[in-house]
Amino acid sequence: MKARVFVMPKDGVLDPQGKAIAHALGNLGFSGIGEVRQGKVIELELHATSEGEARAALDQMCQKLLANTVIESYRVEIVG
Amino acid sequence: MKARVFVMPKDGVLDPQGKAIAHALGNLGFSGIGEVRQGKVIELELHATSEGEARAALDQMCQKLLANTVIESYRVEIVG
Amino acid sequence: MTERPSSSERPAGPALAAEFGLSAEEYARAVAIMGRAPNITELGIFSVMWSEHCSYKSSKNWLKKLPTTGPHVICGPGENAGVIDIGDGMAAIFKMESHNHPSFIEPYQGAATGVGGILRDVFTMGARPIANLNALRFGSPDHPKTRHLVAGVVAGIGGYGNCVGVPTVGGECNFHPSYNGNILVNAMTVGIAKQDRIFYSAASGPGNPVIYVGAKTGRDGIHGATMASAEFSEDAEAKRPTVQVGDPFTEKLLIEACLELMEGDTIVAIQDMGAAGLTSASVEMAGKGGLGITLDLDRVPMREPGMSAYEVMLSESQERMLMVLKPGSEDKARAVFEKWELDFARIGTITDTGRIILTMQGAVAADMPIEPLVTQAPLYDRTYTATPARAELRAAEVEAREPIAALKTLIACPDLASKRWIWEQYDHLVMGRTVQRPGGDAAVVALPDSAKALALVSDCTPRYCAADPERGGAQAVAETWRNITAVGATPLAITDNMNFGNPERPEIMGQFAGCIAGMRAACLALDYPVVSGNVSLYNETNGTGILPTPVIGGVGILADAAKSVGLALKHPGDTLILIGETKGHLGCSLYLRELLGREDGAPPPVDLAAERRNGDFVRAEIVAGRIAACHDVSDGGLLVALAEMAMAGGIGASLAAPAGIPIHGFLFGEDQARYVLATSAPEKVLANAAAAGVPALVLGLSGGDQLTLAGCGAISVGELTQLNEAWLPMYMAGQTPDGRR
Amino acid sequence: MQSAIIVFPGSNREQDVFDALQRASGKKPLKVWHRESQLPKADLIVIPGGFAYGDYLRCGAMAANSPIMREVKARAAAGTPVLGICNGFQIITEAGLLPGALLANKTLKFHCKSVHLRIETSQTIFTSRYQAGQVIAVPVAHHDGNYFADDATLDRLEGEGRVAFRYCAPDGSLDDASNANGSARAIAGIFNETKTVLGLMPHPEDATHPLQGSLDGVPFFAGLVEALA
Ligand SMILES: Nc1ncnc2c1ncn2[C@@H]1O[C@H](COP(=O)(O)OP(=O)(O)O)[C@@H](O)[C@H]1O
Ligand SMILES: [Mg+2]
Repeated sequence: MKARVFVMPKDGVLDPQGKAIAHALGNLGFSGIGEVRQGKVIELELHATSEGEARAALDQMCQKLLANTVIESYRVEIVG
Repeated sequence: MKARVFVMPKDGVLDPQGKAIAHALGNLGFSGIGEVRQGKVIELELHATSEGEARAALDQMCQKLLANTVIESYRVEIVG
Repeated sequence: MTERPSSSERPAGPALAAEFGLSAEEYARAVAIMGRAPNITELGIFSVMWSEHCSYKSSKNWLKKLPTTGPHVICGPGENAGVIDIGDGMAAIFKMESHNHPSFIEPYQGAATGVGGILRDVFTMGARPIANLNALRFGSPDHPKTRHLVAGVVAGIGGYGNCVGVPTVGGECNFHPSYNGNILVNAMTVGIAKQDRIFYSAASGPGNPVIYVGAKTGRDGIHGATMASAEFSEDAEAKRPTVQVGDPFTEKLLIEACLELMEGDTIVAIQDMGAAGLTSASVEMAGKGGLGITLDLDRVPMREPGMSAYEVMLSESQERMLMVLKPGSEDKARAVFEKWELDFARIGTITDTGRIILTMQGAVAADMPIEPLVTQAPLYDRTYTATPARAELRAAEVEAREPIAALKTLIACPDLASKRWIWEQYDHLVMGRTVQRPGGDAAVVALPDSAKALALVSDCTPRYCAADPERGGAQAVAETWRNITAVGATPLAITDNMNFGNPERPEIMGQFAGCIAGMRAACLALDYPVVSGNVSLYNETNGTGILPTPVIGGVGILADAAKSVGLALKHPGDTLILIGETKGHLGCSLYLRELLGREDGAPPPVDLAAERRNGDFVRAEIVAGRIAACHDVSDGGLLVALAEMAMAGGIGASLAAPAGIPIHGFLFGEDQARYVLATSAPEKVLANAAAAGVPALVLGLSGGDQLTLAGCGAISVGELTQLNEAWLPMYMAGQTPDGRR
Repeated sequence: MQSAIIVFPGSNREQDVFDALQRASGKKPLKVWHRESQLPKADLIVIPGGFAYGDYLRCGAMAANSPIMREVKARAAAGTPVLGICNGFQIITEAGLLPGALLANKTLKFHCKSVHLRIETSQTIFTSRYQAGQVIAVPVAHHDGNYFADDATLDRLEGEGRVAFRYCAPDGSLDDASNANGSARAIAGIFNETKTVLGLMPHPEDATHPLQGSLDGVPFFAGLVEALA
């Protein structure tokens, strides 16, 4: 099974990368750019017999390793 | 308009982070993990009158700044 | 997305050979050696082994002229890195290498993998790397690509060096339009080893296992070695291979694993897989031992499925090494690499056949004789025309500008502006032994468990080399010698990185030949041999060559690390003494270029006898403890040198006006073999100078918070510092110092 | 004092702190490879600087999940002092021994330089040889040293006297320019509740020898040796 995990900075947590991107886009002449946030996406193949099983495992992976819930939130997507 | 840009290492390009994550997940006892690739996701608000206009602008942004097309590929998603 | 030509399906032949960079004559020679047309894998092997990068076919005849021996040389050019004796049974092992083309295409990864590659050349010989340096040359700051390239290259060097935990202690960074389409990224690594624990690359013992360790092989950088040997054209973008990505974490593990294994007695020979990867590693190891080798390519750890023999042999995946082990030591070695979680695979055997035989999926993928592959590599005596001599420029022919205003311009110009923005991105302190940090003349790194230290520097003045290659070559060597002397160390040996344009053009070969002649003279006069180096040719874009840039990396030694001095003025009231003769030579000076927009005239002559006499005197005074601060006089001349000493120490100085020569020549001339000393014992220093026949002139005293020039006004050290520090950060932030974009 | 330095794949300042501890205590610290199942008895556990696991994914995240960290946490809970320097701070924070997180520097760049730190308390085993309010000069070398915690946590840290060091100007005042990585409230190092665990980004170990240009880290290690002798 293939899955995607999105890890984003939580609201209220500073996102210097996002800010830098917004700034750089402005400098490049792109106007009308609002808030920019940068996060991570992790694509992985995993062995699971059902989507439910996969989701449970992915949730565990996020809690233990992939996200730091002090500063980040995560979302899991099963691709197929 | 809100959009999401996904930037991933191109196929065939070494992804040391993905490799390390796969390894760490294995050490944590998650079995059956196949290939892992890590990329970036950039969420942004932009001003555009149509989806087409937004896509054209985002494509420019990716080419110029958000992706390093020598080693990365990108994909754009309009969220709404 | 796969534009890669599926070369495995292409018929090998003259057309493909040409595409691989072999000339018709070279292809014919390959066919003669094989006695048949080589297949694609064999052709690939010929093409990389005979590329400029691996064969040195245009430069070899010239490199032979460099002095490579001396009482402390343990191993000169020919191995992965040079080795010198630093006493107490210890050796310093070092080399410099270019990653110019890859860094232009992908600055972060290009520079990062450059650092990784040179580290491997050093630890493959058994040395623990203790310092990195980097010599960078970018195009004009106004060129649209420059900012992006600086940002990427610096981040890449830092990203790799910081992670592996080797301090990046020095380097240089210049800007010139000749590098607009072809930047230079030269990286140097210095390591130390016990003299009885040095490892070489010549295989021995037919039957011994050939072991692959490190990272897996992917389709990275196939034909990188031939890319480094071809001129850039605008369509380079389309041709580029999969860019190599560095993995400094794996490199760190590889360093630790290799050094751990090297403590035991298991390795016969070891060699990194650098440019041309498994091909050059296996051919060179077997070739140097006069032996043969068989490799079972199915056993090579691969990152991607479906790789052909051609791809496996030409891959430039990073962080890989090839070893020949003693019989029966495989298990011991495997345990070490497994501890460090690295791939370890026996992929072949050393044989006595003199042939390299590759098998894959049960078939022979290549079978070729090694000896002719190495000894019959093409060698060119390329025609050259000497660079025409330029007229000397007398100071009286050069417009005099108001000195303080001129100083303000110079101190803030791209070449002289502080490079703090760069070196603060490099961990220059890890390992805890950095005694003189970046920003001075030479870096000083203390040796573990010893009072000694090494002094390290890289230098070159390309505008001198372009104007007069012979003087420029000598000057580059002399300046590194002087920088090492200025911290109180004794210069021992150099490595070099010869960056030039297209050698098929006679004027470029003329530059090469001239620089070699100058380097040779300086090395001989200063007892300062070349122990390793690298050549990078075809640094051209659309027919425009770079300035000839023979970068010199120098290594010296201090018996007592605590005796080293820096350039920072230490206390008020010290006497400032200029050592060396000043004629006011303004030809090719930065004053001429930055204030008057001219780059004409001959560069300053290099009097090697004076160089040696003055340097030996300065070093002796430093070691005797009489010198509080010392700085050599180079780019920008005397007033810039004094300003740099004042800024570093946060202490001003007041200087008397000179007599006898035009003041702009005195203050901004770039005469060689000069130093400024700060001392509280001026009588003794002056007496010793007189006794040694060394010209010495009292300039004035340190103190206050201004740099004051009798009759010409003053400037505060704070203002100088502000000007000197502002340029690079402002530039990188996309601004000009007056706030405009 | 016997100290143990935990070495992860990618640690790179273990020798720096080894040397500093040896100079201060006269005793060689133990280096413990992260896969050793037994953590030897020690008066002080040190997690050194570096790039454990390449700092891939998130600085310190993979090392924090390493089995030996369970043992370190157990020792810390039982009162054994733990010191995390730089990458070590990131690791013990990821492991939950300290609150908050370390984000990328506000410049988004690695920086290596000397900084000034203000000692916020002298009432701990790590800072007893300093005076509160004293300013010391030590190096930093990191890319992700921007300390973050929510306001409630920051208030609690301050209320409980758990801020160890702040980045400051040479005169001890706080300003944006001195807080180069952008840390919340200029925090450079924090303690756990019992002040037996310290995490800090700067490198006092690289200011303990005359050739290193500053000796301001000497009291740090001397104080530890005195407290844990
Ligand atoms: N300009 C030079 N001066 C002296 N020695 C050189 C020079 N260029 C290359 N060499 C030597 O030739 C050998 C091959 O160099 P190179 O191909 O760069 O080595 P590697 O493949 O190990 O990186 C090395 O021993 C190197 O020191
Ligand atoms: Mg090599």
